[in-house]
Amino acid sequence: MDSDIVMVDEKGKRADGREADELRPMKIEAGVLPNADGSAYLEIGKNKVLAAVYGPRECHPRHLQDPTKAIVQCKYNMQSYSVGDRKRPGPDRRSVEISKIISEALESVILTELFPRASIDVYIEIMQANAGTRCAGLSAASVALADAGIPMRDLVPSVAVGKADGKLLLDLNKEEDNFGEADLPLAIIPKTDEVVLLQMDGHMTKEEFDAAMKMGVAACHQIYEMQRDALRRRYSVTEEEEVEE
Amino acid sequence: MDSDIVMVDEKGKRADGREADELRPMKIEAGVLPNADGSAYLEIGKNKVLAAVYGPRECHPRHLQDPTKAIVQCKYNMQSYSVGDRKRPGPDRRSVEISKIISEALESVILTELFPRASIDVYIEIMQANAGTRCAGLSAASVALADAGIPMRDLVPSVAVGKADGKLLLDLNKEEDNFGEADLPLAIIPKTDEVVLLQMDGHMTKEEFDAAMKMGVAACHQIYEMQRDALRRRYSVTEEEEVEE
Amino acid sequence: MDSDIVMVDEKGKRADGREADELRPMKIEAGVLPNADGSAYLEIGKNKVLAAVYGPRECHPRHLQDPTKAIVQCKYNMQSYSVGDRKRPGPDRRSVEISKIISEALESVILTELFPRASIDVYIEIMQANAGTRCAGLSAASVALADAGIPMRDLVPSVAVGKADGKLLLDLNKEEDNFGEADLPLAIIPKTDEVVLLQMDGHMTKEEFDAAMKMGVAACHQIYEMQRDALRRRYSVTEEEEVEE
Amino acid sequence: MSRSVVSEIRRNHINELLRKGARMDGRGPLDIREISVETGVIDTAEGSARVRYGDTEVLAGVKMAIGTPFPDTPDKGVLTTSMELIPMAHPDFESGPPGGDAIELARVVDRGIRESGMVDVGKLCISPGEEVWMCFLDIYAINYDGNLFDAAALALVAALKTATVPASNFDKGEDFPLPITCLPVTVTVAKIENTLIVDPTFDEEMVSSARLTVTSDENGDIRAMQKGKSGSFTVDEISEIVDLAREKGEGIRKIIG
Amino acid sequence: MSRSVVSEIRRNHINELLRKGARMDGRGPLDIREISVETGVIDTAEGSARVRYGDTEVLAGVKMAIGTPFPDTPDKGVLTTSMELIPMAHPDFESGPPGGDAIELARVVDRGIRESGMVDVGKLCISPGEEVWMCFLDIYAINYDGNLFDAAALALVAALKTATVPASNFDKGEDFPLPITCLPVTVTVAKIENTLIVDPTFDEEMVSSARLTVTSDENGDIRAMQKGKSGSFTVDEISEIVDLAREKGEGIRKIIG
Amino acid sequence: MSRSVVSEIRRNHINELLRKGARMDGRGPLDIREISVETGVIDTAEGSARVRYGDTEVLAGVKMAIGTPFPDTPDKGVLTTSMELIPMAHPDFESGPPGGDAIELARVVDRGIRESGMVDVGKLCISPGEEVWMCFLDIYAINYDGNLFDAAALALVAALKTATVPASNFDKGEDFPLPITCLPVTVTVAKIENTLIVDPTFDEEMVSSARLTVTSDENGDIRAMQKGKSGSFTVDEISEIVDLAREKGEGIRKIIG
Repeated sequence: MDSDIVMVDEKGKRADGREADELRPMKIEAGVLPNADGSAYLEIGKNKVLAAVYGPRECHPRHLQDPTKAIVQCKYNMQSYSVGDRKRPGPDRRSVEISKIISEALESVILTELFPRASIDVYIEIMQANAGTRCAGLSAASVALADAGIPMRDLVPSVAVGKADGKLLLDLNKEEDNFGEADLPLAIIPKTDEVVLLQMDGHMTKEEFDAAMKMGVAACHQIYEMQRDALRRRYSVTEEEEVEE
Repeated sequence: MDSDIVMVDEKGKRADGREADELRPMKIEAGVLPNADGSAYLEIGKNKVLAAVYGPRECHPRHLQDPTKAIVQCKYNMQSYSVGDRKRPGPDRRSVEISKIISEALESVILTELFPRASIDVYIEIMQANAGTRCAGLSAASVALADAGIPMRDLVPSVAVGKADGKLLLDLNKEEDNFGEADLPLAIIPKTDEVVLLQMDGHMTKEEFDAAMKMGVAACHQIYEMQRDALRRRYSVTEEEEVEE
Repeated sequence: MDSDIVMVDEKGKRADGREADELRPMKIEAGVLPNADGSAYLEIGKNKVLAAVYGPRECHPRHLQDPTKAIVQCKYNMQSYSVGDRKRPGPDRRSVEISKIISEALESVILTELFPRASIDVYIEIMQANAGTRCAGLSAASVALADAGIPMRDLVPSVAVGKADGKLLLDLNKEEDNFGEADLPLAIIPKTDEVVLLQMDGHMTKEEFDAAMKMGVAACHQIYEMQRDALRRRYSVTEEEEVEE
Repeated sequence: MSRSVVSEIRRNHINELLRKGARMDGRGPLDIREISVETGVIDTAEGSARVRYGDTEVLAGVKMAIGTPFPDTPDKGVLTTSMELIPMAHPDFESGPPGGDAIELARVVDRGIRESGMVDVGKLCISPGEEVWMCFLDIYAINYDGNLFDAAALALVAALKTATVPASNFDKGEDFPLPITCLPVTVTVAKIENTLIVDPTFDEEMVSSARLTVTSDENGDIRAMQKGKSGSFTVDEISEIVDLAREKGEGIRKIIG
Repeated sequence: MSRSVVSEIRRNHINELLRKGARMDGRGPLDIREISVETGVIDTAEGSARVRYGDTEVLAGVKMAIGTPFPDTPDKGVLTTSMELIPMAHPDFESGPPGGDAIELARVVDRGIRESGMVDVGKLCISPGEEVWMCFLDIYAINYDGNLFDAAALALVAALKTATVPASNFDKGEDFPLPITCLPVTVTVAKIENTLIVDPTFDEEMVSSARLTVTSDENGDIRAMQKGKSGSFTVDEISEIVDLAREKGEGIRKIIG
Repeated sequence: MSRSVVSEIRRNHINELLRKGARMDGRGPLDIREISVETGVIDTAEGSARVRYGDTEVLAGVKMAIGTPFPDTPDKGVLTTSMELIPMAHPDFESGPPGGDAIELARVVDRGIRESGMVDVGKLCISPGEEVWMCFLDIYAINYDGNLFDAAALALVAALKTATVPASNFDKGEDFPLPITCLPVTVTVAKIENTLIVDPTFDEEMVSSARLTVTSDENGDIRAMQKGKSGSFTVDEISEIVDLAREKGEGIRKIIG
């Protein structure tokens, strides 16, 4: 809000050199953890995120079991050193909320009815945070679910659209976010463009909102390609390994 | 204890105009909450109290079940804004003790042996507090139990007798309580005058104590009438409603 | 580490008059608590310790049950007034660790396979602490187990060997411990000299370590005699009582 | 909010009615239940309100005290929002610290207040870096029959709007009204099969696949949103919901305006 | 104190004996078990006592430190009482934070001390509003065979009576005895069928329908009371119990006097 | 680390192999798995390292802030070590506060660092009694396949060795490297039947009867030890393990040296 801070220069470039609708550099690797049934490592900008999936397995505690379908339990956790001031270990209100909305978003694509009474447990660890960790975590988690062989309707790419300096900017980094005027994280099912996660805070007109949704959906499709690449690489590596044996 | 504070004037009147043995203005309404099996709202002086009853229902957690009778579980809770300095949400040692003695007092009149293994859950919420909330809560709770149709031997009216300025005063308000020398909350079964709740702290001679008990028992009978009126009103209203349909 | 503090004088005597390899005065009494299945009271120097055993009994919580053997659950607890600055009641990280290693040491001698699914619960209360409470607690606990009639391969005497002023000193008291350079608590099975508890912190050369182990094992045998005396006294008293009846 | 299951018969009934544009309680899909707002109900609070949306009832209270500001906002008062789903309000609610549902509710309501700048926290500074007003915004669900988001948000907005800063109690001059800049209003829309309905009841929430909560201001601008449940919305549906929320919000604002 | 059940046979036996005025351990209804009091048992505490009522055994310790007073009593020391029902003391006691029974015990014992003014907290002020003595009064049940109220109260009174304020440890002048004004004594009476008994054992507590705990002072005045359990007393029974408590209290006071 | 049970067949296989001096993964009894150490992996930490012992993977990060020293060490910085066994790392690990295993791990790793004097805490004093550097040493198990003790200790040592004190962020002059005096290395030996093996895998831990963890310094002196599990060691075995730990430790020290 401080007018001395310029988020976008006269040529439309952001401080880190990106265009308004450009994602930060991104990297996804599937199958990085030996113990988990599925896993993924994701970097976007300075965010570093691990996701692991265990399940379908026995639901614990039992009273949460659903006789008609599997439940999806996501735990989003920020590691203590992932942020500027050390974060006290353990869940806080923010991480409880994020875990809940990520669980709901993932449940929307998992064929949970195939596994009555089971639990599908998704763990997201934020090793290094730089704005956009819930979207990064969700994008990684859906790759980890695919890596675990959990039957899904589709992957779930996720990204946030921000507003700073009165302009819509894709995928804010921390510096931009600190001076941003609005933030709109979303996640979609790419095959149908259905929205499965959506939050907003800040200040947007209806017109800005509609434009932001458009920008976000388009970027999700880009992330979707990277998610699929990661799984293809994982799959081909596995094949090679199997051939070698 | 400060001698400048006068609790009772030369004519025997208290600062709020009451006689020594006079209750604060009181109002009880039964059946105020749609979801609960029974409920009551009670005001006495500046106290505002809600009581709700759920049950008899399955006892949870199970290890508390009694195969010979229902258990009575009361939770007394002060809402955060009900007192001068904001109260942190959640149970503290005081509310744990009060919940326990109210549960015991209510259990004395409920025909618990009719509902083996069940739980009768009583919730008391103090919306606004001005001395005497435990008695107000218990008086409200027994009306809520009756409203829920729980079989009982009798209602349980409750009030505190205090001592201030060396005099016994019924139903102290907060200002009196702050300078009081003793407080004696009690509750009775009016049909038999049995005492089912009794506490005391402060300083009383045996003679004062005996007189205080007498004053308290008499006042309980007054409250009993108001409890019964509330239930009569509730019942007649319901009848009218049923006739209208 | 302060060179003005002299731990051992020119004649090899310690400030409290002990030789380097001398235990503090020690006293053990078995069967001191009526309710527990077995119990013991132990004093060593200024330490005062109670140990009680309940079991074998039903294991609670159930998910800890082992179908092949009893589990041994020890809770070591420092009472709030047992130390210089009041200790907050309840378990802290230190007591959790100590409870764990004492449980393991006791499990090594108990014939747990005789009691599948059961729990053997050992409670150690430190009433007064003056360095060496974990060893005192373990020594007392094994007497309490024997008093409870739990089948065991042997008792488990325990003591710590310290290093202060560059010298190995048996069974440090608090003053010595405050200026000590190393501490090595251990516990053995006297019949075979097997080591079942061992910790060390500080700084020791390999030679010092080997010598310290030797000193500790020898002292454990002394404690073993006192443990057996306590049980003999307990047994003979009981016999006398029975004769008297 | 999770343990209850609506019977298959009731579910079918709700669905069939909605296909004809009707609801169990006689409302049309886009109708809001009767709203009642009472303010100043708690003498011990600096501001308070009791709000009913049909059988859903919520109590909100504002308490204020003096405290130290956060280091990164040394000249601003502090807002802290909590929501309790007390077991009195519904057979499914249990005693204990707030669970996921209560935390989400508190955070969504809080964002609506905070992001709209409703409370001018800059005017709640007493001495920069040292003393500011701390505002504790506590909400209790008293009876739950769906749509706690909107009832809680409205109760809190009404409590804040009528709150007084108790400066004289703390020897900080005269009491003054809590400085308010605008009135954000929250509207929740649920999706049942392919129908959007406003202000869902408990049974409707159970049957619905997704929910979208939108907070808008006097200008019709959006201040906060939260999608919930494991169903999805199309982008068009979302745009439609936002318009609905802005329109319905204007009506609700008049009640407390 | 809640899980245990006394067998029907034992219950009948207790009842039958009492109808003849007798008790399992040979006492008459109004007899107290042998009481033993040892003080100064914990060197690390400022005051301590180990008290036995028959097989019931309790340990109390007083620790003191310097802290800030409560704002509303700036010139008074602070008393904080806790009670732990450690699992060592009884097969029904479990590890974990204090439950309802332990909290009630601590609060009732605390009220007896506090309301009698036993500790002259006005003399525990070092610097008004800044530094006062904090007294932590911690009680541990070591073996539980009924009537923890009286044993805990007596242990704490004995520990306080023999406590020393450790002023020299904190560079606040010389140590001095904790200032004591009186000796409140607590007596508990239980009701089994229609008989009142003093100092109930565990089995008697299980069989009894109600309990009344009364704390009285040297003048025979009442300082605190607490009725417990789901049974009732008549007004006459209560008056009788109060007289009993005052009379029995005098005898107990002599033990620690 | 407690719920898992290794099948009887696997147990027998491990035992039989070991009697022939072999292990499931081809190692000899005294061989350590391939170790990899990456430092500086977390930009937001003052120091960090990711360490793998075969499939066991651990992440350690150091965060620093200014705080007040403990009263008894007014001129020394403060070290606080925590270890989290996050459920990502193993199917047996559960969410929630650290249990006994995690607490023991953190305390043993902490003692190795603390007792060796690795971090010169005397150089972390800013103003005696008032301001010192607080070092939060946080370790996360990422994938657990046995021997977390050694992996966690090595990750933390590597993170500390490469850590920078962020003085400039706090206006306390220029950043400087965390003052390090030595490199303690931790080696764990497990006992299966009567064979000692170094660096046990998860399956080997399950089958083993006892474990001894030894931290030694550059001079081959012992700085910390911890025996674990309900089996026993002879005095001779312990002496042998200490020698092994000193020897293996030297090799590991070279990796991070």
